[in-house]
Amino acid sequence: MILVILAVLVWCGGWWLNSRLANGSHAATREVQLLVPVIFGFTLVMVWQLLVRGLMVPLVILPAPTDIASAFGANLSKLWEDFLQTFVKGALSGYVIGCSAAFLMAIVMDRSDFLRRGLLPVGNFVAALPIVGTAPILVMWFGFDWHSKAAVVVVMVFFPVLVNTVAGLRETSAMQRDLMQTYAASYWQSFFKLRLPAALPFIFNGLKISTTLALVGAIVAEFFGSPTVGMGFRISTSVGQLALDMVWAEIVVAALAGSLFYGVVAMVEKSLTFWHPSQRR
Amino acid sequence: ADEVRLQLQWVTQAQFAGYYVALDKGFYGEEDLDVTILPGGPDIAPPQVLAGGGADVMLNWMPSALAAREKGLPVVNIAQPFKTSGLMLTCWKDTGITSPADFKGKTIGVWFYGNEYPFLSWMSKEGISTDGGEDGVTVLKQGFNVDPLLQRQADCISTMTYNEYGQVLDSGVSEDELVTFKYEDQGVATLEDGIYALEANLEDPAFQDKMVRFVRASMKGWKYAEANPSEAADIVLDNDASGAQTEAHQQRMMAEIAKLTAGSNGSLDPADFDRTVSTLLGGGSDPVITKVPEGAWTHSITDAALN
Amino acid sequence: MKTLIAVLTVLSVIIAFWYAACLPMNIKGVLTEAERAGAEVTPAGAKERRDLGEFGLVLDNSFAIPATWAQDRPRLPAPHQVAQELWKTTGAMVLKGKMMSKRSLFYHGWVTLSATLLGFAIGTGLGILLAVGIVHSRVMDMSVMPWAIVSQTIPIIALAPMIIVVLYSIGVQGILPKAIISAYLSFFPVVVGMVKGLRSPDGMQLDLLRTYNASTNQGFWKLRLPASMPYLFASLKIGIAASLVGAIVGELPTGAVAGLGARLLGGSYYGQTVQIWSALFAAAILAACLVALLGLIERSVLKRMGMGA
Amino acid sequence: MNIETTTQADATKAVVEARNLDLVFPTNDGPVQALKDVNLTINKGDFVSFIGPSGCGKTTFLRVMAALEQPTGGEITVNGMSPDEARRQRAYGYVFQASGLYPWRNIARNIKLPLEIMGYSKAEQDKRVNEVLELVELSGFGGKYPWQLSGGMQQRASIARALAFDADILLMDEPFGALDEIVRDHLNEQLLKLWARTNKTIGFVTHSIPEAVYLSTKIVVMSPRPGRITDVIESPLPKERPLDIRDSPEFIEIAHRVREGLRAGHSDD
Amino acid sequence: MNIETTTQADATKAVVEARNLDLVFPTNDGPVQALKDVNLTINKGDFVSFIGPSGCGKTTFLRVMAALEQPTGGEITVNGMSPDEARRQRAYGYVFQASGLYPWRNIARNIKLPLEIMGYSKAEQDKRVNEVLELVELSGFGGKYPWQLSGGMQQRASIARALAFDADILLMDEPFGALDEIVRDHLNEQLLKLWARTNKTIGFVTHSIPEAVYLSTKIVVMSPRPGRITDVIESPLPKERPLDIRDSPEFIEIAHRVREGLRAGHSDD
Ligand SMILES: Nc1ncnc2c1ncn2[C@@H]1O[C@H](COP(=O)(O)OP(=O)(O)OP(=O)(O)O)[C@@H](O)[C@H]1O
Ligand SMILES: Nc1ncnc2c1ncn2[C@@H]1O[C@H](COP(=O)(O)OP(=O)(O)OP(=O)(O)O)[C@@H](O)[C@H]1O
Ligand SMILES: Cc1ncc(C[n+]2csc(CCO)c2C)c(N)n1
Ligand SMILES: [Mg+2]
Ligand SMILES: [Mg+2]
Repeated sequence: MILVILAVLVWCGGWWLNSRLANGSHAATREVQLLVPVIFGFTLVMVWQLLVRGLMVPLVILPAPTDIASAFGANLSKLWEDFLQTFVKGALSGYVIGCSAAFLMAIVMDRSDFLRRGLLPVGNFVAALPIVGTAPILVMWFGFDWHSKAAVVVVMVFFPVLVNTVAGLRETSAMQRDLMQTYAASYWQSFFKLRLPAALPFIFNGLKISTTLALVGAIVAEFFGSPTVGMGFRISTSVGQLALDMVWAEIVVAALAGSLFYGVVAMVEKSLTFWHPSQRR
Repeated sequence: ADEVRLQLQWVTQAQFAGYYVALDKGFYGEEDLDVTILPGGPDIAPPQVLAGGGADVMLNWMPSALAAREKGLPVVNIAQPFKTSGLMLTCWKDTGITSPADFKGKTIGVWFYGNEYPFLSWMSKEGISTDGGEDGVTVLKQGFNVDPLLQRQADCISTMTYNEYGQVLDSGVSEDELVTFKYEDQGVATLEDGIYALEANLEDPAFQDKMVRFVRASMKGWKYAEANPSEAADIVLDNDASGAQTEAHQQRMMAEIAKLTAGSNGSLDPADFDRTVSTLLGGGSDPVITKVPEGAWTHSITDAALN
Repeated sequence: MKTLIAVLTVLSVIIAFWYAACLPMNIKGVLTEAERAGAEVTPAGAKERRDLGEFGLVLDNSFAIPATWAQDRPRLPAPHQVAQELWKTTGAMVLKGKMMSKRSLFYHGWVTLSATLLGFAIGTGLGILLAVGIVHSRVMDMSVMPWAIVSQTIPIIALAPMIIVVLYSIGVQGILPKAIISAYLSFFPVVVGMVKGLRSPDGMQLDLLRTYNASTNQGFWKLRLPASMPYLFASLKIGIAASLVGAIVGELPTGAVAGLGARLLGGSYYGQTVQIWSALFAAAILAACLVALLGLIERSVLKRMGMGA
Repeated sequence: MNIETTTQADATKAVVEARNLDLVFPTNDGPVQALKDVNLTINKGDFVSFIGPSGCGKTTFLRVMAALEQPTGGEITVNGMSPDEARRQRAYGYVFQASGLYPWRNIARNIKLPLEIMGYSKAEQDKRVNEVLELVELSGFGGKYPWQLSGGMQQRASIARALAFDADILLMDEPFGALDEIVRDHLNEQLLKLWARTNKTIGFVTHSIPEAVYLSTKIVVMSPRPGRITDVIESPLPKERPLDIRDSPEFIEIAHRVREGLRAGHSDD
Repeated sequence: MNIETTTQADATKAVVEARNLDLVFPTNDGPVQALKDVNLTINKGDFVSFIGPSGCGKTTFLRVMAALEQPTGGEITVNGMSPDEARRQRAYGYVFQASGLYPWRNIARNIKLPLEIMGYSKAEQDKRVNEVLELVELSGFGGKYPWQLSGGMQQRASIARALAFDADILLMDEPFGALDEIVRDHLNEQLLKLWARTNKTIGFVTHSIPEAVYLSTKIVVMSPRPGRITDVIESPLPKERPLDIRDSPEFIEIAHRVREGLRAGHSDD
């Protein structure tokens, strides 16, 4: 009971500290902007720990953060192998293939109004397919190793990138296009000098959404068959053994990898679209 | 009536016919029980449901139940309607496999979720590594269908005599194209489909009494199903909410299941338990249980139920 | 009209390609079956064919081509097989008066839909609330937003069984656990879109209200909320599709009893590819209908607000 | 409302009093001094024009008066209180440099916006909307949405919005910038009439010298970097001003003085 | 390039010839006649101003000349060929009504844009950028991004962009709209000098009567709905024009005639 009360206190304390920081005079500095979410996360983890211990939640339902941390520490090499298999081989390769394919497709659709009209509705329809369903099919087609995981990722990221890129390539204002007309610029000249830069904010929107989809897709696909390594494999088998601390350790890896991936893409975005109003301050 | 929630470990099928029969025929009602049967699936770990209070009893394979026990969830086997194991490996004959020694260099699909331990134990008994390569087997985590075999992504896959094996045959493969290895015959069988409850609950006499009545009615259901397999299959079909099961398949499954339950009156044979434990402890590195479990089963319920 | 022709053309190309793809995809299975039935197949023996190219096999055994579109459990079912299965489990059921039978996709679709809608309502409500909080409170903006992103990097399918068990243990069951998973997937697009939308009024529009000395409340109802409408609808469309995926994922750990997810999984257990594909298409059609419905609502709302140019 | 203060302000007639006003914007590449040492008194009923090169701080000064910007130094009072207090008493009507109509409201409802916020009754709202629509010659367009109107009509609608409620002080930031000469002349006349009738105090930013001279009782010439006031010209023109007053020698003389002041500001660059 | 045609055009000196030009925009609520029966000849070296109320078709006519819009009736030739052929020979420099700089390029690289497209060498590009930046008094701002400049500076940068390459025909759509009088006067002078030096043909849209009269050899007055030419005034002013020419009687007379033409157009409404 004391622990539960403590949890409430920790929560209030964290919130109070953050209010002070966020509304204080240094709120705009980089350190504070990093510190605030970190404090929030830390508070969350503390509350979790205290509640799990205080309410004596069994390990097989929800492990405490300390349990997860020790499972994490004890299985570093396993986690690393799983990470390589699922993230590097499955998610990353699928992401690269899917995004490039979507990009090329977007250019084709951009060049042909007919294809764009025809493909966009179909694309939107296909994008609505629940991947959970495509995963068993793709595992059946592409085998148990990472190829099928990459295929699932390709399917998942393709449409968000395609739709955003197509929308982005049409984002130029009439005046900007007319300017190119008066220069009698060729298609590729106006593509590289006008439409691509103007489309970048949109393309990155798609790329950012896709980062989270990629990892989740690769993990989910492993539930439907995999070699004996991989984050999804480990999660599903550990659930069977009720080794929930290990499950959560993998989830932590997933969250770390996913957030890092997102962060990297967001940073590239920032450096390439610094000129866009949403990036200016 | 007393409420009992039973967590199955798979979707509604004839594997669980005894319980559906007991429900349908009113055997539970006769014992003044109000039983709810909760279907399972690959995403459901019955021990977890039990721990969360979502069910009062569960069906489980013993490896998984013992693992839960070691993880700090004290579940106890209170009855064991299944005497023999239905687990086996099914291989293409044209791969040249005739005995376990031929597994070297082959790809084998195995169910995980705790079911891999009998397999690992078997392989270590045979002296075959499970890390792939020339002298070992390549292990795949098999999903819950027989595609890997049919698509020839694997040379052998795990099947249950009553379910997946039938599916392989259903897809047009004839029995003489296949070679099978029953875990039972290889001496690595583990107990399947036992009834488990939480140790703490069993200390409560009222709960004990409820379980006695539950086991009694369930066994009555099982024996009825054995005697009337065709009717039992129909009852199962009526209870399948997903509408995915077919009549023919359930009929055959019931026939096979009857063979597995035949030798049991519901009471656990301690010798079977000991064999299961030794198989699990012989699983080589990274075993699912590390020591012989204490108090993992009790006869008190079955003794009372079957007088 | 132009769009219709374009879509039809693209569709027919896709379908033609699909039929063509059935040949290499299914040829091996077809040949094995044919061989069992006693036909002459080159080369003989499934094992010999295992590592051969599919296209070569198709050429060498052209008699087997029609069979690649008529297999019982094909690797890739032909379009008409999927269409037939869809009809059998929808229209035909209605004609038989068994619309809500367990073998009807209307029944399973409804099970999924109800969880989707409830989850969507929860997710949207939560998303909007969070967005309002984020826009009006710096603390929430700085602390919640990064974690909302992190939350989406967690594979929900791994958490789903645990969520269900945990909810179970506190007495929540039935449709609600599924709806919560579906809400988990749909709240994020709504937060992101709504934050963008609520922040879309420019400095001048905000300053105008300041000169009127409008309260925060008035600013919200008269400026921020109407300005956010186009953004809201854009993200609602993404959100409802995500909700549907969530409801399907949520069906798996509830025993895959009923719903489109159960059909998918059931099809997968028994190798019924045609059933998987028809359930997939049913889900996509359902999603498309929901999105279209939202589009209609959007049109009429924006029109009533005078933004439907 | 604070009747006492208002009366007192009426007595002294000083509506706006700025003393040594400074305003520095902190930006990424160092601070920008938008206003430096600005001193200005605006009396009740004045029509004050601000003129000066782009970026000299005209908009900024208007915003400071309306409490939309906080000065970093000096003092400013409006009706004897701080601009923010005056804002809370709803003393301002503000016309922004761009029209800023809400696209989801039609013209009539755009004009009603401030009335709703200030809690006017429904009947009163309708009455006032009709009045101001007539004033800016947009009667009959109340039901149209902003994007159905030309740029000039939108500007007029936004002026109507600022006139619909009884603000003592009207601040207008280049309201007629997007209009052609003929329409502009017409609206200039209308504005003068309104001002004469209501005795509002008006602050008016423009780039056009003739417009400034034609409209104002007081012309404030500003120069940039840092923004400061270089000249304040009290106009000797009578309150009644027909359009052809623009050919009178006084007019031309004032215009000349303004132009000289502007030129001086430019050469500072 | 098609040297023969160019020479021929030079001989007759008619750069633009429009005959009975019609342009109808099909819109949702019925067709809009933007240009009706427009006849106009522009000779080599002319400075033609277009003036008229908002929406009368000035921009549309400029766009037709630049082949950005297709007339629905009548004929137009540029340098003896169709506007589209002329466009492909890169005959045009166009300054749009809004500055239209690309936000992802800094000012210097914005000005380089046409040079890159037309394949100028790196060294030549740098040289020209410096020249035109000086011309519009933006030296030193080449490295800044558009949003870091005030509206007026952006306008000047877009003018510089159109001047950087050797287009025969310069089309400018209200280029000085956002500038104050002083800067405007200065740029007017600069533009006249450039025009005198290079003998370009210039089409220029403005709302300001004095500006039109000061700059042009030919003033085209237009009236709306449907957009048509109501008056074409050949200016008798000499090519050399000091700023104070604006006080000369000829100037005032032309201005008067333009104003009358405009007023007539307005009363049509
Ligand atoms: N929010 C801001 N942040 C930083 N600098 C600003 C900001 N607002 C204005 N400035 C700077 O302050 C100075 C004065 O700007 P202001 O808008 O008052 O000019 P102005 O006289 O209204 O010009 P214009 O005629 O172009 O409207 C300019 O140099 C401008 O760049
Ligand atoms: N793309 C278009 N579609 C439909 N109507 C148009 C289009 N472009 C212009 N118009 C209409 O054609 C007419 C002439 O427009 P134009 O832009 O040429 O006017 P303008 O003389 O340049 O006006 P301003 O001084 O406001 O720039 C207007 O009535 C306008 O509404
Ligand atoms: C979570 C979980 N999934 C599957 C099994 C193994 N299993 C038990 S019954 C059955 C179906 C046979 O047709 C299978 C595969 C398990 N023990 N636990
Ligand atoms: Mg300004
Ligand atoms: Mg125009």
